[in-house]
Amino acid sequence: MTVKTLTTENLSHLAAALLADGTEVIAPVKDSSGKVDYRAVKQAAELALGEALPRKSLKEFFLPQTECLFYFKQVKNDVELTPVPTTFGPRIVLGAKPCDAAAVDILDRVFDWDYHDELWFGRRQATTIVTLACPMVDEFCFCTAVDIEPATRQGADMVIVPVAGGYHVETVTEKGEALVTKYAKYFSDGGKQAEADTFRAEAKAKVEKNLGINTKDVRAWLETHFEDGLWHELAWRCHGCGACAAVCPTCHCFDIVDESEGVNQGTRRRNWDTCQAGKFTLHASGHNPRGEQCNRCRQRVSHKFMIYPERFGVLLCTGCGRCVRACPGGMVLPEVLRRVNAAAQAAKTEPVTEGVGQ
Amino acid sequence: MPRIGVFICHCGENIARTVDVKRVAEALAEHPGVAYSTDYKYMCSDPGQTLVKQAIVEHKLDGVVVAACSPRMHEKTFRRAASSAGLNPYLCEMANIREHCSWIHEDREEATQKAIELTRMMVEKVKYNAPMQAIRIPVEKRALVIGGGIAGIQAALDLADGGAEVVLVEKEPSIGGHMSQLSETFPTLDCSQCILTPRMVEVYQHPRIKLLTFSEVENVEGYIGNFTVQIRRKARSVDEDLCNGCGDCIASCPVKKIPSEFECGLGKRTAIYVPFPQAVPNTPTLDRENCTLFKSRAKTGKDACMRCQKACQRGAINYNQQDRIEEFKVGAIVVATGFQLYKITKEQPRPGISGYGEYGYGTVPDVIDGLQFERLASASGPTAGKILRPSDGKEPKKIVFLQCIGSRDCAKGIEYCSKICCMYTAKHAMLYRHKVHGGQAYVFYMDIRANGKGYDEFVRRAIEEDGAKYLRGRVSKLYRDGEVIKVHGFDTLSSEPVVIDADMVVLATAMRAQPNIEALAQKLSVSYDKHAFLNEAHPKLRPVETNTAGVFLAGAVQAPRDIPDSVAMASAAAAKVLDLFSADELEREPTIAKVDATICTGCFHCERVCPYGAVEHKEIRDRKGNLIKVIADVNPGVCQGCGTCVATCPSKSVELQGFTDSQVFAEINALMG
Amino acid sequence: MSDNGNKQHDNSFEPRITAFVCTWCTYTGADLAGTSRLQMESNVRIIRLPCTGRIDPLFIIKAFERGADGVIVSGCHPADCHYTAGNYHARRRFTVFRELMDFIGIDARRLTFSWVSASEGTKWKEIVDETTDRVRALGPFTAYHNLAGGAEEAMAGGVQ
Amino acid sequence: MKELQELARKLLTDGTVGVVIGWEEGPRGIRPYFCTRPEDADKLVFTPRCVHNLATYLSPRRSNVRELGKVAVVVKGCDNKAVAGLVRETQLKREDVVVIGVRCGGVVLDPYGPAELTANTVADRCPGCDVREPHNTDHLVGELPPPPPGEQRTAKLMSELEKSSPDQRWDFWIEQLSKCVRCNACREVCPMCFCERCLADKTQPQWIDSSPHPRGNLAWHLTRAMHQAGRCAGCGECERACPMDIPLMLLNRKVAQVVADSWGYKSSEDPAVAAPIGTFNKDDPQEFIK
Repeated sequence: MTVKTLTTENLSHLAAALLADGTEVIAPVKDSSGKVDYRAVKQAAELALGEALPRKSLKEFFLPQTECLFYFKQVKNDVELTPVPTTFGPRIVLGAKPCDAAAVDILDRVFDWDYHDELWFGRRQATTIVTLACPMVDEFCFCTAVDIEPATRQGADMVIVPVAGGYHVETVTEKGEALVTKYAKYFSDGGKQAEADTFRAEAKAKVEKNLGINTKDVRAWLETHFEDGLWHELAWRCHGCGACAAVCPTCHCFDIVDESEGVNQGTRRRNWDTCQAGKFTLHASGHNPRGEQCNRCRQRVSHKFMIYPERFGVLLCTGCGRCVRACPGGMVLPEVLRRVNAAAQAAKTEPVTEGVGQ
Repeated sequence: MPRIGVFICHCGENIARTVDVKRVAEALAEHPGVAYSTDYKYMCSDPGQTLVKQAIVEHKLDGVVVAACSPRMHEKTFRRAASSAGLNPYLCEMANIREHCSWIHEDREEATQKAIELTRMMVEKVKYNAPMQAIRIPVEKRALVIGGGIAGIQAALDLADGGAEVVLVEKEPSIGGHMSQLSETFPTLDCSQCILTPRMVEVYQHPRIKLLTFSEVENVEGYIGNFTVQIRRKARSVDEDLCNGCGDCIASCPVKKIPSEFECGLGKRTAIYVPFPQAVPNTPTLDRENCTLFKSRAKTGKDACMRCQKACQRGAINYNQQDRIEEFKVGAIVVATGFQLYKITKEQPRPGISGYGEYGYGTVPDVIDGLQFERLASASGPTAGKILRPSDGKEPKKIVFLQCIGSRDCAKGIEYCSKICCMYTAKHAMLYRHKVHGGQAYVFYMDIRANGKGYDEFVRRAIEEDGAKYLRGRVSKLYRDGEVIKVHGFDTLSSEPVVIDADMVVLATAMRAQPNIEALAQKLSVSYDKHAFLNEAHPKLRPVETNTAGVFLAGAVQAPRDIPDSVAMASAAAAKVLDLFSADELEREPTIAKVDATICTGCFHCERVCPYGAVEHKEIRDRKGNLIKVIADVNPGVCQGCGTCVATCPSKSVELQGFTDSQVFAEINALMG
Repeated sequence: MSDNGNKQHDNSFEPRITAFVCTWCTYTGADLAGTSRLQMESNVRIIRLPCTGRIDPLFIIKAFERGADGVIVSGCHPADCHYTAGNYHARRRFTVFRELMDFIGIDARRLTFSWVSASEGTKWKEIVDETTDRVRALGPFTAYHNLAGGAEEAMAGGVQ
Repeated sequence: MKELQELARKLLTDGTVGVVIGWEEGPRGIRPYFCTRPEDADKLVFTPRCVHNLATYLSPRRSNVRELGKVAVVVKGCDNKAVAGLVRETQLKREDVVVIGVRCGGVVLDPYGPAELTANTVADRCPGCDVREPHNTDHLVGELPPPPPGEQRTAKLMSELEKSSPDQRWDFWIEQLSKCVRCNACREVCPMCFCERCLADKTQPQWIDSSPHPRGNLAWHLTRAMHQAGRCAGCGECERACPMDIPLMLLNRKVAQVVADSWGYKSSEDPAVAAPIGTFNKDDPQEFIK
């Protein structure tokens, strides 16, 4: 790990230099209505670091909401396939939220599980992620409750922490090192470790107040409460839309479709999908194993806090709180976790476990 | 992989002249899913069809596209051919590369490219065609004939004699129509009443004809073989079952000066009346508008007069009779509602045009129309067959006939020829000469159209034997001058102006569609032309059918017709109906809508737009009988296949067979690539 | 992709126009134009449907997606519908759709709605020629055709 | 508020209904509340932050709500138009639901934002509201507050857009619709989107590309707007639900305007008023048809 300092001014120069060198620069950008999104910037001035949480997470830069897998064309009685390239030009993310970078790391596991996803890893390889330590967005942040810190190094190639006059810089990976080496002139030696540590500690303490749960107990409760009134209660309010999944940094389910582009030709595409949609598990036979919204509400919580950790050893949640902010029905995941945690704690003392729903 | 056969027709030179048919066949041979592609001189010919049939068998085709003329021309031909080769007929489609391509483009390159694309679109469509079976529906072997003129009478008699039950509806108190008003008929000069009356009586007495006079069609629902019609029996104020037609009521009626409709205003009638002595049925009708009792009721609320009721020994007069609706199930409908005459007054029953100001709008005394002349010439008419001027009862010594009043006159809004006027004017000239010896008839004409059997000879006779003077030209104005009517005309053959001092002028007025015929046409879903004559299905090949299956036309409802034409049409329509009734069930194209019960949510947008009321509610229950949902269901007998429900259904839970979403999508998809 | 529909012997732009017509009036009217040998522009491809009531706005959207530069929708005159009312329902549907298309920024001149009866072969020719001229002047509808660029995207190999 | 709570308690206690759907103060602002026990009735609130249109929970697809038995629903006048829509389209029998109307003086844009109702915070459907007091309800509660402040922003934006060139409109919409991720929140919160299988989910054929690229998104939003013609209650839930802040009500309002201008139809609280699509007048305007 190399420690450096980067002035606010030099961060801007660094971005300009990267752009000049033909590197794609992705950063939080503000639109005319004041909403922030991660977007490829054309010039350094567009950078809006340290502003609000971007509406969507970083995942779309590795798993685009729609992407072409190949192009097909039927010629007489044959089919011609044209694959898409799986290597990509250099790209850097400047000022990502640490939780969003952590999400990418979490997802690396599933994309290298039963199948090594060339498109995901092609983009991963080409991308250097620089995160900006987060002071907490609002009271719906709960990263610390799901084993992530507001300035985590997970998933980042380099972390920058706001300090007086600029940023304290820590490289995490070789990609981070390479960046510092190549653009050494913008970095000054030595960091402001103490100031950075204080920032981290304060942010962590703040987030910890939002939610405190034992994720292992939550998982244990989920394992024994496949049927529970809680799921029904959630389903009353839940509209079954996919807003939560769309903004979620870790929801990664996709649908593969063949899209016609004319006679006997088209593209096979991969599109974002969500387990909250009724049609997600609809079988061709007409049977739907998750036919009701209560099944789907359970699926989302279970996948994040039981199934994924069971398979990959990490939670499928970064505590960013986007689902809470996006939900049109007022669903609040930390509230659900708090209730499940309370029930799980109670179950430890009571021999018979009670459901938490009405 | 589908195995489609593509057959490109040269249509002799019709297509091949502008479309490189070989290239089209070659291009289609390369198209995915095409197993066989060829071209031939005349696909619709016997060898052409054999080619299609053989290819279906040899190449195991599961779809056929014939690129030739319009499917409206030969779709049935090729579907039949496909069927005889063992392929479901609905797996055959046509690409229209003649009417929509070779005939409308000159550039060979463009036309060829377009032909390739049109054919490719149909190949893509046919890949999604599904085998279908014709729909079989039972036939109600009873026919409704609307209109009791000569056409309706003929149709009713032919149908009844052929074994069908008939309901004959006439809006007037008696059947007979215009023909009963005529004196003699061209070209034989036999007496109209003499040939018509026996037929009227035959209708009345026929065991299989139910005659409903003073009645109108209120509503029509259903479809070929299964119409339900509601007939409004207008209140006659006379009980038809009790009345024996003695006429005592008529004699007792104090209101005697109502202009008679039957006599075209030249005679008078009473308030309770039969329109003419030979009326069928002979039951009187009370004209409530002119009846003292009803006028008193309207004014004071009290009944007055009541003489007819007192006079009737059968107690048949019922002043409180109401209109009532009777319902009949019928399998076919013959529309024979006839025509009306162009009026010589300023006001016309049909809007848009007015009468002739230069002829005085009917205000000049002794300027009458042809039908009035018929009444004057009729032995049973107001003058007992003597030709006398309405104004003073004198015998006219000079009489001028003007042809084409309203007809063939774009300025007055009717561009068509009324067909009968040349003939009846010649007849009038002839009758006049026979009745008024020494009288002189003049006829102003545009040209003589006498194209029937014995017709031209008839006109020649009027000129050569009966001395009618025919003047080619039009009359610019006429006016009353003392005793005479000054008629200013122009003889275009001698190029001289002509002025005639006439005693009487007869205007040969045009035949026009009945007022409000549109309302009936809409009830029957039959289209009509801009003159409101109802449209036949095909001007040459299906002249008595309409585009609504099971509805047929007879007589002047379709276009101006003379008696022989009307009778021929009536018999043709009857034959068509009898043909329809010859089987217990009939087959229909299976182009109908179908609901997917699994996805229908039951919002019933489809029900709201269906013009036929074909959408019904269906309950879906689980195995225990609990109601799950109520969804839409299409009655295949009622659905006519317009597909409006499909475009309206938000979730696309309903499909139109033969024009499914998949088929249309495939056609659109073929636009590219 | 393919330049089918373009007059290949000529380099100028030739629009592709899709016509959705009812079988009873306009299709028959177009047949009559053929029988009358009325020469007209060759840019129109007719898709035959039973009634304008069957014509779904989705057809028009899909036609634009598939490369149409203009669209014609045509059926029976009011009161002439073979099915009595299909055209009245279509008229309401397309009243909304046309305004919506305009609002979204699709030039309304790319859309022609007409009533052409079975006897109006001449009117059909006029509709075809006029629409072709109008759309030819507007140029190719690349703004729509390039919206997804799925195939091109794959061929060019650039994703994100 | 007390009146509402008392009424809910009574309906739950005497077994008239199994659930009262209203609003509660949640962990993050106001949210829908499903009150099933009389003792919870005090949680029910009505404030200017009660934005959500609860009629959407009456759709037959909400099986988990249906489990709770007969439903009483709290509606504002605008929400009540959606109830009428559901009855009109036979998705709901009026006698199967107890409608509790609340007199309303307008709501804010964001149920999670500030509670104060001002010209800046007022929801777009409120200014000029003609149903502050709902009609055809089973119960009507609350005092009638003063009319909402401010003016409709969408109307202004719409007329600005209409004044711009087609190309500018196109660019505007393509930029907006490019943001769409097809999460379907707009559809799922809409009370009138009750189809068992949405057309957008139909795959044979796939009229609407399911891919969230501009082509698929445009086809989807055009179709949705078309399907809202004469049906949209104007509640604006689609726009509020959109995580990408696409101004969807612009489309719905445009369609509503066409429907009103062409055939004089306005969305109504009366289920007996016939919807304009599915009916016609022989003399409907047709200037655009040659």
